[in-house]
Amino acid sequence: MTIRKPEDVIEPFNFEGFDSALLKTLYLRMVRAREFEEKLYYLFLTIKMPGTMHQATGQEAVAVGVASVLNADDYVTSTHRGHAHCIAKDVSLNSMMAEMFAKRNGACKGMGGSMHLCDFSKGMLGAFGIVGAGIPIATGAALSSIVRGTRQVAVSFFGDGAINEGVFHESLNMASLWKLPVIYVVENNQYALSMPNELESAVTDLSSRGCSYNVPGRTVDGNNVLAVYNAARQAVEDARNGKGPFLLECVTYRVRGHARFEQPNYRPKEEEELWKQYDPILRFKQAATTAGILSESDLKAIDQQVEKEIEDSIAFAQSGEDVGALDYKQFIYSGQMEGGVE
Amino acid sequence: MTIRKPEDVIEPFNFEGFDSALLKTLYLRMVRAREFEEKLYYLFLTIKMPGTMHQATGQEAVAVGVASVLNADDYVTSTHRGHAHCIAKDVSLNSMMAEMFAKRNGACKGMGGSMHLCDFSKGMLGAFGIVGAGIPIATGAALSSIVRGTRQVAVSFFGDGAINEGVFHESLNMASLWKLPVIYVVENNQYALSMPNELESAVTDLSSRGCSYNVPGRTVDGNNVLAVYNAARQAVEDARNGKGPFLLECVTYRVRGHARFEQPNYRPKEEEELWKQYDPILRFKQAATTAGILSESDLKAIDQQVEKEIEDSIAFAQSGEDVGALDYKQFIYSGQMEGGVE
Amino acid sequence: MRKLSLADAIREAMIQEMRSNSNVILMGEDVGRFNGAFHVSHGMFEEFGPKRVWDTPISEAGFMGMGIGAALTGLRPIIEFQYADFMYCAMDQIVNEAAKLRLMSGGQANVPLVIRAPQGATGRAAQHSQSVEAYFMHTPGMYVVMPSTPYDAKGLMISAIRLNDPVLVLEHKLLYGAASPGGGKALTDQTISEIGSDVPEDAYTIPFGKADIKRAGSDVTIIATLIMVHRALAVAGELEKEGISCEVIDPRTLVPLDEETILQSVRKTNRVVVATEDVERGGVSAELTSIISRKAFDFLDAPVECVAADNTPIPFGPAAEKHVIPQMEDIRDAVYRVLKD
Amino acid sequence: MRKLSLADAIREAMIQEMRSNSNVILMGEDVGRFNGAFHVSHGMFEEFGPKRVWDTPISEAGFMGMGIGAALTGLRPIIEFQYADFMYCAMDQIVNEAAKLRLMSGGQANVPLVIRAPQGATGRAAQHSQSVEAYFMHTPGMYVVMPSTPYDAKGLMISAIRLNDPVLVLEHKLLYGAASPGGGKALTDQTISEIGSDVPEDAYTIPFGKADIKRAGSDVTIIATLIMVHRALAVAGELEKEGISCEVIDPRTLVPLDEETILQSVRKTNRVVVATEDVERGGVSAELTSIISRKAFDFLDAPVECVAADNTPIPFGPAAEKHVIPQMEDIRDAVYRVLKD
Ligand SMILES: Cc1ncc(C[n+]2csc(CCOP(=O)(O)OP(=O)(O)O)c2C)c(N)n1
Ligand SMILES: Cc1ncc(C[n+]2csc(CCOP(=O)(O)OP(=O)(O)O)c2C)c(N)n1
Ligand SMILES: [Mg+2]
Ligand SMILES: [Mg+2]
Repeated sequence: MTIRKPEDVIEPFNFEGFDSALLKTLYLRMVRAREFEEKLYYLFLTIKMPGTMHQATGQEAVAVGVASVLNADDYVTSTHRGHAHCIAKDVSLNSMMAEMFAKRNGACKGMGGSMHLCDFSKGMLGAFGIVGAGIPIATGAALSSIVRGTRQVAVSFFGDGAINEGVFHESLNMASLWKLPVIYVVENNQYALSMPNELESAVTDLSSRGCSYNVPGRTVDGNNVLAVYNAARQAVEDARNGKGPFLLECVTYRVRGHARFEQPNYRPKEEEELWKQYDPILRFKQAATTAGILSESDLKAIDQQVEKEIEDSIAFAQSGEDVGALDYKQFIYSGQMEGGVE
Repeated sequence: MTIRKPEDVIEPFNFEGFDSALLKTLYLRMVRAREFEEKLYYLFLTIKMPGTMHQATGQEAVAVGVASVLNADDYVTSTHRGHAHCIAKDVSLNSMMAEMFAKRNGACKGMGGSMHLCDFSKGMLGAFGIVGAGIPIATGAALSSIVRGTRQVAVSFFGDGAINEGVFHESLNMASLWKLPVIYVVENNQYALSMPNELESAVTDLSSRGCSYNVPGRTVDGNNVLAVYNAARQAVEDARNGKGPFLLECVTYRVRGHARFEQPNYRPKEEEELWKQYDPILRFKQAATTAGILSESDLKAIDQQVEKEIEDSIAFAQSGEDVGALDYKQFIYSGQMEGGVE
Repeated sequence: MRKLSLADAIREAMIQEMRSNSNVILMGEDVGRFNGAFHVSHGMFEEFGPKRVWDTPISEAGFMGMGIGAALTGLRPIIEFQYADFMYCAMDQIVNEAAKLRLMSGGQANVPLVIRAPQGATGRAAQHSQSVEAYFMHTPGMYVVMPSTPYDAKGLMISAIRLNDPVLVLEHKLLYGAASPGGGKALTDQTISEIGSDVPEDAYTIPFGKADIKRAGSDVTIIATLIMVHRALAVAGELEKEGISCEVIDPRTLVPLDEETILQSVRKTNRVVVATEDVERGGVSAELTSIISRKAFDFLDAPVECVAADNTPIPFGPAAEKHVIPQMEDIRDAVYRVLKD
Repeated sequence: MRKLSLADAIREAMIQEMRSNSNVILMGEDVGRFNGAFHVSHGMFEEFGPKRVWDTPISEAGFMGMGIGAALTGLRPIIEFQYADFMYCAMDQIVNEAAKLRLMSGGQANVPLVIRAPQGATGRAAQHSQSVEAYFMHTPGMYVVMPSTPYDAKGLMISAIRLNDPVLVLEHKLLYGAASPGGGKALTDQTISEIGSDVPEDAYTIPFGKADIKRAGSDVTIIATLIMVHRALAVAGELEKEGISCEVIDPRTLVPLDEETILQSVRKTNRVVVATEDVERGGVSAELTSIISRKAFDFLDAPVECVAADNTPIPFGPAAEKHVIPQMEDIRDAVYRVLKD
């Protein structure tokens, strides 16, 4: 099995059960994620930006479809390619943009940057720069939910490359043993840096890889936000009701290079061009307008809203103070005991 | 699924294809392993022995059945419970016993002890004290065989507890991707220290756990040396012919405590007593004599030979010099460049 | 007061905190039904049940990461590694995640996590004998605690559980003490002195970063951790008869380190021996020597003497292990050397 | 002679050894078809093919262990970690197996293994910026090599490949140099001086344990590694104008360490600055300070000055990273301080 073609994966849009408010939210989040990153791409090209970034362009339906079924206090762990997950979990664009600029008003006070974005008030426990590292951490958040009896669910997003890290195996076994409420979402964008699926994974049907731990799984069209949403909703509902973990594979495609400026010359241009035609935002737009559920002007209004949000976020970021040389000192240790001073 | 009962696992003895010379060898190796450890048990009780040891009493058919299909230059990695694997791979009792006594004439010059027994001249790359550590190392030995074009096969022995270490997952994926000649032998003695299978593994049918990597597997009666031998022979032949890795589960039972003197009070005495009745040596003896393939006197001769070998090994060990305080200094680095002096 | 073994003291600290705070949980291999490989968690599974005491599979990176996830979301996990040597299996989660999350998140992440691990050489060769403190002392974002007595162990453990940062508590196998209900499981070193085994019943904390002067003296300062504290005290007792007065300081926490107490002593005695069980090169003794040599430069009458393990994986043979690991005579000789000029 | 970048020099070393010895292989993430994340292995997959250059899945512990198994059975693997930070994922295999196998087996195990990893802070925050040498300096059984120039890099790399022991070669990302065919992939620091970029075409070895005096001087000894060598040289150049003569020593290998060259210099200058990028507490600077303070006790006119990273995970914000990582002014100030009294 080589790189999957869109026609092997796509599912038709089925609007049953989606009202227009929800559809607008899904669209809004996808566009936010897209425009946030495209703006960053432009910024990295034109001004001196600190650090690096990995774009999820073309993959937005995965983050948005999954996170949109979660409660505000459900948990998410993310990856080096984490902007879309944050945005889908309603982390503010302002704080994210300011973090990209390494400003004090950034989400992580300028201490983490793109690869460590998080917002604990939104249940976003962190983008992890170590591939796979978030998998056991999300699993632990699910265990915590069980111990505290809160019925919260945890979601771990990770890539097709990350699935070959040992912690995936260890985590799924424990989650299954203890029926933890955790959804493992493997965002299969078909490449791990330069490595196509079939060179990295002996079994490329990634949703079946819970078989070793009795974790059920399912593969969905990751460029169809409704398909992702429905699959995630079922998995989350089951997990919340004590049925244990689930492995959801969302097949998508990494349209850009691995990281800022990286040219993916290890794959055919035609493949890229083909997949671009199955862009998740494009498809959603077409389906929703064709079905007459959302109007061009609905979408346009959202586009404009997002455009303004992004501009505002840049203004917010630029108004922030640069991280100071000594800022970091306050964040190394809390030095505090529970409930107050030591 | 709880602890497996013998009757769920046992396979009848089928002597087809085994001549009496081979049968004698199998018996000899099993008895050697048994008596070596039982003697050690006695020694640990009666004299001051250094270190500790983990007995494979009752599990000898696994080590012997598998290792007996290997060529002398095939590779084996073992575990903390490694005496039987060494003996099955023809490591000398003398050198092993001397190692247990921490003597200079020991297999590892008294530097390793029970948990690090090895003999590179026999392809025994090491018992590893870190659970699971030998799994990728055997996989690398198989890769090496491919690169050098030697058609050697590697076998990794490990326990039902070790299967939950991340390196199991990482190794099987790579072995399958690259069709490496490696056999993963999970010696399922049903406990990892105090933990019975069903508390440690979400899927207790351990031979099926290659499913995530497209590694075929099979479960056999691990207390039937012929069943183990036949299954291993097929797997090794396939691997040698380029068909890739195999996962062989041998179900057996850890008759003794986890380590020297440990009392397994976390499991019912009846369970132990029941399994003792299915002792692999006992069963082999009964079957072979009943079938008239080996005579009582054949077996007796071997028993006597082993008794003498063990006594000799103790004499050998006791004749060795104790490890000196500074011996270790010569083993930290080679400091040598390939092919000679730096 | 009651005499408790160090294992008992740690257990009592864990139990008291688990009783008073339902967010405290214990996870690790065989910590539950089996009571722990060294019986430190004896009776805890029975009292708290499987939702508070988690018997894990052999998946160190996995359960370490789960401990972090649990800590981030309101629990206060205690993670036991069966031997400190196995921490390397979870090194990424400890070093890259647990220790760095607070900073990377700009202070959002709270990581109230205790890692407990028994260490020290006891005849079990290279993979079951290591002293790992230097690796973690060099890992900013976590605390490193080394209790040498039952009294210290209880107070430091309670502090560790209550702190909102990752804390590594390293326990020396030979200090667990025979009074533990594990009986024969708990190992004991013959040279262990008796100090500090009186342990108050109520919960109490010992602040991090406060060294303890285990014995006052005036001629030489011996800084020691874990079992070396006891060896140093034994040596000090002997040397007293020869008219040599040793001050024995136990930093108790390596991170944070109580530099002031150490430097004060050095300014008084002008001579220092550092005794630790970890490997010398790049080890704790080097760090302490560096601090003292730089910050008490004008007060040293002789070079600091490092007594630490030789730079080798720990060999199996008893005579070799004994040579590699510092013994009383090594400390005594170092004191003689440091007093020579 | 040809000028090569450091990346080019390392590649040339690997290629020459792979041509002359069919047992040498390269493994790691994206090292093959992609030519390596920093293009260090450019063209090697094309030349040697998939049986010699292995593109691995993201399974650090797994492929590290496989490298060990390959080394034990006749190959001489070079294992690349994409960033040194990811070595923690394979820490057990490195520390408990690779480094200990020779000793545990009583000398039977031959472990001819090279681990290569790029390190150093380049604006990528806490998980892509670390300097890991101290962890491995503290791990007996392996060598630790830090090449600061293309000339050193080629010679040390060839020695590393030919040695029958595990060798860790740490490469600083900012030293790879723009001449690499990776073009924009290779990062360069503006302060890098030009020394040593002349690299002989033929294969040559540089013995381990021989420090290199990168600049001779008489007033103060600066011991530096990797990029700090270049910062120290730049500082030395400036200070010369003020009449201060700095000797800059690059140990090149931390294990084994050339104590003699270092101590000789200290006996001459009587003043020492140590400059390394790793975290100060328990770091390489502490080890060097300890050795010098003990073994050149009578020759020091001032305390050793440690210039090292602050004790923190590396923060993202550029001003903060710059403050944490030693810069030229930090080295210069340390020289002034050490010359003060
Ligand atoms: C432990 C670890 N190994 C390697 C890397 C380097 N790295 C960063 S992203 C990446 C590819 C990840 O692929 P995948 O999981 O499919 O995620 P994607 O980039 O496709 O979103 C690699 C190799 C890392 N960050 N962490
Ligand atoms: C990485 C690691 N974790 C934990 C241990 C402690 N330990 C040694 S043996 C063992 C149980 C192993 O169980 P299994 O793999 O089933 O092997 P068995 O003892 O049954 O032969 C444990 C937990 C270890 N040695 N290494
Ligand atoms: Mg991917
Ligand atoms: Mg077992």
